[in-house]
Amino acid sequence: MPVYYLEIIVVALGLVVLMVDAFVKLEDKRSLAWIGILGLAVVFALLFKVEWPASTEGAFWRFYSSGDSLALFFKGIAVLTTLIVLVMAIDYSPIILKQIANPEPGAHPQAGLGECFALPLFACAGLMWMASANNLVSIFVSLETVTIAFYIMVAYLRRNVGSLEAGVKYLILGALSTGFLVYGFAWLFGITGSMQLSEIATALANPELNPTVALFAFALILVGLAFKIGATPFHLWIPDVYQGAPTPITAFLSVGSKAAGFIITLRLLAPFLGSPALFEKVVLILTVLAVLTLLVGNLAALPQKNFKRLLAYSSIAHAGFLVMALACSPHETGGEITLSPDTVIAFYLGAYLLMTLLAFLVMTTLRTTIPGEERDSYRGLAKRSPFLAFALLISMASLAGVPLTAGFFGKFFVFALAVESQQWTLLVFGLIGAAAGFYYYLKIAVSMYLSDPPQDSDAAPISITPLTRITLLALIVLILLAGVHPGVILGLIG
Amino acid sequence: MDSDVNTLAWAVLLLPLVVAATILLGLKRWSGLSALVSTGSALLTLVFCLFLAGDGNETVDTAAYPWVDLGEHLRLTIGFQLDALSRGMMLIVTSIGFLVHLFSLGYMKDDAGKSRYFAALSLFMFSMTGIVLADNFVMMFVFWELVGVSSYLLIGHWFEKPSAADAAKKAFLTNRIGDFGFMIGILLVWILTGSIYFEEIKAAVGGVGNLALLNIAVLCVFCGAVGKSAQLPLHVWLPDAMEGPTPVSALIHAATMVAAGVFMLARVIFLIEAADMAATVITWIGALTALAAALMALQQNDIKRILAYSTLSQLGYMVMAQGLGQVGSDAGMFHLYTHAFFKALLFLGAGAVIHACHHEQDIWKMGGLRKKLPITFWSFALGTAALIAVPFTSGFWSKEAILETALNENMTGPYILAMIVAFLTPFYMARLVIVAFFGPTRTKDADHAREVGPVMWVPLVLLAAMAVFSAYGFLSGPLLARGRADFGHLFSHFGLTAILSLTGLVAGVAAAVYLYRGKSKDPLHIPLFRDKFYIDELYLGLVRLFQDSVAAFLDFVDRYVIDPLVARFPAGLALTAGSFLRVFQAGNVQSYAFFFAIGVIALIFFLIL
Amino acid sequence: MSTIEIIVLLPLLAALAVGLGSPARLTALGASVGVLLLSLGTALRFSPDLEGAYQFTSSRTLLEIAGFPRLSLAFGLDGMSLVLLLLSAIVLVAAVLVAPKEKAIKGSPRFYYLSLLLIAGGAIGAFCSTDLFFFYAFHELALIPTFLMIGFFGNGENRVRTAWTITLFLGIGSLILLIGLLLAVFATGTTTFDIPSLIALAKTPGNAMSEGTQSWVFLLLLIGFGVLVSLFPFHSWAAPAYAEAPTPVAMLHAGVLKKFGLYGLIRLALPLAPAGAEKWLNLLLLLLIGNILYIGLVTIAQKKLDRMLGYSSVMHMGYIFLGIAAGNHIGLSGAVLLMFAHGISIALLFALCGWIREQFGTVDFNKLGGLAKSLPELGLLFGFGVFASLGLPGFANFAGEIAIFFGAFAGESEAMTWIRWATVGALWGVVISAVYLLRAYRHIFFGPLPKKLAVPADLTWSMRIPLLLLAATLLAVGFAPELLNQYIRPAINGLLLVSAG
Amino acid sequence: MTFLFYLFSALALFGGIGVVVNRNPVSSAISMILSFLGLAALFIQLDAFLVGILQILVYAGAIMVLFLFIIMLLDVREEQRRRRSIVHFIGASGVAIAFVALVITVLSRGDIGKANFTALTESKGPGTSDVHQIGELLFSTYWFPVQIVAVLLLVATVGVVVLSKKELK
Amino acid sequence: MESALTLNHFLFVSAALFAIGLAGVLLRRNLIIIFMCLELMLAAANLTLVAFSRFNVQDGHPHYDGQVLLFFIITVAAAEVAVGLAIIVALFRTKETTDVTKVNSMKY
Repeated sequence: MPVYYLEIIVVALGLVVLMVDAFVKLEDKRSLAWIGILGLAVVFALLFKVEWPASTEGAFWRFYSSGDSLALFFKGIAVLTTLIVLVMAIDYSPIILKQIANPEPGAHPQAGLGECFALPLFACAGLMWMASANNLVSIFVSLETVTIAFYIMVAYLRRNVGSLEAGVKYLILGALSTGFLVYGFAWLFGITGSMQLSEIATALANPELNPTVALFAFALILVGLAFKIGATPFHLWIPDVYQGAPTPITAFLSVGSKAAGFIITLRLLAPFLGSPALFEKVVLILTVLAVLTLLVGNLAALPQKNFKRLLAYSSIAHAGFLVMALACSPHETGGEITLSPDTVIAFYLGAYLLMTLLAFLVMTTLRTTIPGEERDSYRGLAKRSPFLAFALLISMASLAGVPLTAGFFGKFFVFALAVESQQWTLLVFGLIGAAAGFYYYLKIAVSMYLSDPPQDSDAAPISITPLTRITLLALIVLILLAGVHPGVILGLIG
Repeated sequence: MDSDVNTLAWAVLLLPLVVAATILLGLKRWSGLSALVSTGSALLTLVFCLFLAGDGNETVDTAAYPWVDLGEHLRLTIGFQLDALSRGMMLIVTSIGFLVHLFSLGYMKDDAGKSRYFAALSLFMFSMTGIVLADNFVMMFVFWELVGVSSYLLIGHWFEKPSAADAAKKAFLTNRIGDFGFMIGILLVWILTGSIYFEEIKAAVGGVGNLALLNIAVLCVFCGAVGKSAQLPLHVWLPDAMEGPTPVSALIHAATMVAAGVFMLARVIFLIEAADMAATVITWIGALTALAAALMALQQNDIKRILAYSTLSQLGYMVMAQGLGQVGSDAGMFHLYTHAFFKALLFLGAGAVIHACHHEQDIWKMGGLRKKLPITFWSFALGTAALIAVPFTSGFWSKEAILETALNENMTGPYILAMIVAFLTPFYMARLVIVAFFGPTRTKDADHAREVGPVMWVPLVLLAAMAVFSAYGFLSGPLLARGRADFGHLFSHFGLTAILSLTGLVAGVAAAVYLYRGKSKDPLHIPLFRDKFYIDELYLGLVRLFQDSVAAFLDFVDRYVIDPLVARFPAGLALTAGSFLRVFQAGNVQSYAFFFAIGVIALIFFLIL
Repeated sequence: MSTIEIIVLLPLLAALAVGLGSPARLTALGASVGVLLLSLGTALRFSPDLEGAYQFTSSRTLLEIAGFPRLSLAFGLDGMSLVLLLLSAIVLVAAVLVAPKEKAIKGSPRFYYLSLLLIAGGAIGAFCSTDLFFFYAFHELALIPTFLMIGFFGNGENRVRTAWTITLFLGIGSLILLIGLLLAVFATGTTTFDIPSLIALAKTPGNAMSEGTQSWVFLLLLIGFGVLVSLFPFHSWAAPAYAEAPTPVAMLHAGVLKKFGLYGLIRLALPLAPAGAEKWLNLLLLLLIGNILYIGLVTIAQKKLDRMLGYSSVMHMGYIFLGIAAGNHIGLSGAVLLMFAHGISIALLFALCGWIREQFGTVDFNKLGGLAKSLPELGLLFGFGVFASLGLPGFANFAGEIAIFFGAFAGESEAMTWIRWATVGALWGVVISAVYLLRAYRHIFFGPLPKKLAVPADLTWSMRIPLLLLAATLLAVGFAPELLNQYIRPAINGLLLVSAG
Repeated sequence: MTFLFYLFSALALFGGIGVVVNRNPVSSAISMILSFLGLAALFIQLDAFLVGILQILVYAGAIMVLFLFIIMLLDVREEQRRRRSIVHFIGASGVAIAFVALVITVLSRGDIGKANFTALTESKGPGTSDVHQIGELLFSTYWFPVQIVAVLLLVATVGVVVLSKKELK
Repeated sequence: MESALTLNHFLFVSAALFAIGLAGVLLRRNLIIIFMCLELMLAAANLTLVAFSRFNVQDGHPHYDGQVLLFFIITVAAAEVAVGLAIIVALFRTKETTDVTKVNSMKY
């Protein structure tokens, strides 16, 4: 099956959900999510079946990279994330309904829920297009598709001040970063005379290139990208938006959006890194960004008491490690080094997907039974629900980078890369970051395992739907499996 | 024949260990049986040792047990050096050991921890045997330590008594300090000569280049002897060790533990001979110990303590002798041999007295025991005679030998000190005998004293005989490398030494008789001597100052400096930084945009700079 | 499945089984006895003649990207790891036996035994791995359960805080270690994580690291491993952690897991960066003297048995470091021997300390006394522990210590080198350890019995068996160190052969 | 032409400044329309007729009307002064000036900008106008991004409905 | 086209307008105005794009790829405005304000 069918199927899925929502009278609109979940599962399976066309002539391939297994991997991330987000959305739907439902008689009690399941699908299609985009235009449009979908989804709880506030903040800063990105695109187009990344790379490799102008364009683009991936100092939106957004959407933002941001970043950085005149400066600035991000993400997380915000800082922290990998880009591609930043980042994001989604999944499952998102609400969880506590423990251990979990290999590869490219400064800060990580992640474990449950909590057992349970189990198994056998993920990168 | 010797030696070594283990594992509940087994084994080892001694005086190679093989440079083995020195020493050790076992059967009859006592006694015999038979330094050190621990168990036998428990600890720790030096010494000798085996060291010691280090090495080795033989400044444990049961005191003081130090020096006399400076130091230390201990003995009231200090004093003689070369060493061993018998006699006699007086140990609360305990008295008196070197008793010959050697070696200073001791010893011993055995009985306990049973007095009588005659050739000949006869040339003329020591003897006894006859209270009052020159107090102060308060201080440092510095400070720094970073996260989107813009400016600036 | 794979996986599978609902104590006991028997069987089948070569090897390749070091789940034993495997197995059996019965555990017994098995599994896995990655990872595996055990089942008010401290310390230590290891791997430009191949590569002429790199590698490994072994001044986690950990955890951690760092230094740091070792020798000497003398004095100041034991275990690490600093056959053999001996003796002492705490509710020296009279068995076994710990001949510790001292003194020079001075300091430490250990013994077992103290019955058989197992091991190895030395000797020979070549 | 450039530039820039400084939202919006008109004129001056027109139609027309509509709908009042407005003013204008300064540096260092525009080939024939050219590009080469934009617009539509419908049915 | 006008002229105007928009974003309190300023920035960026499109002449024509991108940008901007205003309206409905300084319930 040609690869570009995948996005079409996903878009079609979204349309089906919308149509069914509009024209079929459903008692429980949550079954709409099943369409998405099953459909995405099929798409995920199809990912292993795609064919690349023999000929890449034709207009289409100007915008869509071919023979690109990295893109495929990121499409996989997008699909899987969306799938799990839909699973979460089912659990989370009572809260969504509370915030948007229409009290009037006659209205469907679940009005507005169908769109909630359709939008992630469209966003997913956008993310998949981003993974394959190899042209400034397709990068821009796919990126904006995703961004606009996220504006809506973040602000989805339209009676909830927090959600709307998050929406507004994301909107304003997102538009700001889009402005810079567009401005940067304009400059890049101006100095290279092309929108095609391959042609841009050729143009930038020209030794007569004026480095100032190129670096200016680079700076502007980097701003836009740093915003997407949450690198300091363009990370400030993350904690607030993550906190305010509906939890499944936070998960989506934290994994899907970030992963797509990274694939775009990899694509856009490649021409600059390939230019001998620019290489050093680019790496230097990436190093600075990485150091700042590592410090801010990890240190600011230390005093954090709200679990959702903590995960936000953690997402910044992990962005730090990822940027660190970027900054370890080799001067010349090929040669001895084959543990390329691309592979490392892809692996890291794969691992990050598993562990972050696991954490968020536990969080959404609990959201209806425990009072809030503060860390203290998780006190004594081990006594109330050993399974959820264990799941969260695995997730935290993996995020902290304890060996034999997927998260460790992520850090391991990043550190290996840094050692190999002799980025000692980065190593030191990576070390500080990882050390701080131990503290704040395990703090959750302390709450769950070592503290008594809060006085006012009811001791009622927490129910978990079978779907959630299976998803949780699958994630746990994958984390542990990838922790012993990283080939599980690395094999997919190809 | 050699294989027989081999078997015998191993049997001598291992029998007590097996007995100790058996008692510990199986016989604990049958205390009487334990005691008998232990005593029987002591007798058996004595017999074995007699066989060994009868085997002749030549050195025999025996099979060694490969204990640890650490590559080509160091193979630690358990093997025996069976020569005249060790055979003789073994005989002393086992014979005294057997007698102490025998005596203990009576003395410890009703003790609750009888099994434990005899197990420890056997362990002690095992350890002591190991020291004597050792053919290398490491093996000697191994058993050296084991002697330490078994003496710990014996001294602390009555561990409910805080004083006993403390004394045991003190003995062990003081010995450990000595062992600290000993181990360094062993290591230094090893790097200098390349071996830990006595015979190999003897062969290699001539080739040592770094003589200064050799001197230090010998002094370090000597430290071990200072600890075990309770020389200045590590003598403090020995008087306290009187807290143990009296037979233990006899064992430790007479022939075994304290003798081990002297024996060890005799064993490595070739090293001492090669290190002049160290030899001088050893002589001086010995002489000073002899004098200091004698002075302390003057003012003690506890019968066992007086004997303890006299032991110290006599050990001083022996150690002093070790610094005088091969001849001196043999003289020292000679004295060790004679001393073993009369001191065991004195201790057991004291034990009998104490036993009879219902565990009263203060001589001023005794008196008139001459008539109540005639056998004890007479044997005690013979022992005293030997100790104060009444001519023709065993002690006389050995002491003269040491003094003569000192004179011959031109060690005038130590010689003078030793002569003063020769006056002091008769004085305090006479004081003891007069106060305890003569005059009226002073307390009810002394009044009710009855002669002890034969199990206890038979050893006394045997020992009394030895105290008088042991120096003579028919007894000492087979036992010693060099006995009285070999020192004949020293006694060939009635010289300065004889005159001086006889004068000292007469003067000492006379002074004691004059001062103490018929007194019920001590007419002399010298706090400095009574309080042992305040050395214990000094040590206590030093320990408090340099150990306890430094420890407390370091504990404080560890809690409030190191831990905060290594752990809390970085953690706090990170937390503070984290809290500071929250300042940027003020919730206002416009301020975010502002930082965003600043970031853009900075980014562009650095990139196009 | 090779034998070693079974040995390594047995505790982990047992942990899984416990997690899934099999009877906790029984499963744990079965698994640990199984491990012990298998390890003993391995020891019997081990041929000591093969110098330094790994035996019973097995390997499964997990990850192979061209250019990146190959990763495989590989196990194997040489004499040194065999000794540590035996140590783990013995202490594990004792720890499981000492662990309270299910009913006596407040909280989830399932969780208790699961964590215990994981800790042991981590330790065993680390000692048996011949792949650098799993060598590291297995050690870390034990970290989280240790953390939870201390925080959850620990005793004392500050247990959560203590759990924190140990986790952060060990976590950070491991991170530093990780970087050191990565640096070493990439500096040799190698394509494998296989430890023997790595070492062989590092020795290939032209492939050796530059001295500057070696210096960094060794320093990082020293600090990384050092933190795990509570090298001064990174020791402040140890005493409170051991004092507050549940007894079996203290036994396993102080006895077994801590040895990982020392093992790593011998196994990796010395052969990979010999020049670095030489360069940092004096620093190491300084730090180990800190361990011995400074910590020794701190130990003297302790007023509670558990903390005292904690500090003493920190102090004794100094001797092993000294053996490592010596770097020669004698010293390294001694270090390995002492690792084993210390593991057993400290496990014995912690087990007894736990029993005392449980029975009397206190381990304060001032509140105890005179126990030897009414509890002679306890007194005897404790005495074994004390005397083993202070290095009395006849116990295994002595053999190790004396070898270390000789090793540190060895050399052609007839003068006092730095390491010899350090040895003199270490020897004084022997006096110090006698001071505090005898003080403890004196306070708890000698003297009169305090009036308020209610004395329980002496040790039951369920308690005696593990303790006797440990004590018997100590005595057996003490009397015949060759029991273990026969394995250690060829391993160290091989190691030095490689280092020299 | 130069004069026209300066004129329209001024219009665009002052319009922009008007947006920022007017405290009345309606005036801001009107200023914005002016600015867009100036901008559109500049586009046309750069021979980009289609996008110039689009700028007027879409931006100045549709978008700004939407803004105005919302301003009216929400009855947004005149903005109140901040307490420390001067600080904000300095901060914001500082950032703006710094940005411009940096761009000037870039422009002065870069050489491409100093060159004159090359003249276009005068081609008068069917299919050569930029409307024609761009239209063809959009529906031939660029068909794929157009499809994506279609999805984007769908998403936006759905989103706007969900977010702003008074009550969902 | 007269020779006096260079590319720099246009680029400068574009940058200045961009900076003005940025200043507006930082300065204004009304969310709607801020949003307008963001659109202004986007439009300013467009000028650069057009200028470069005109500058990079291809076959005697402006480089139309730039203008096509501009077309997409305008489209996207329109969609963005629609969604953005929807969000702002929704916020106004619940919070009765469009003042950005009052939208700060989540912090730290």
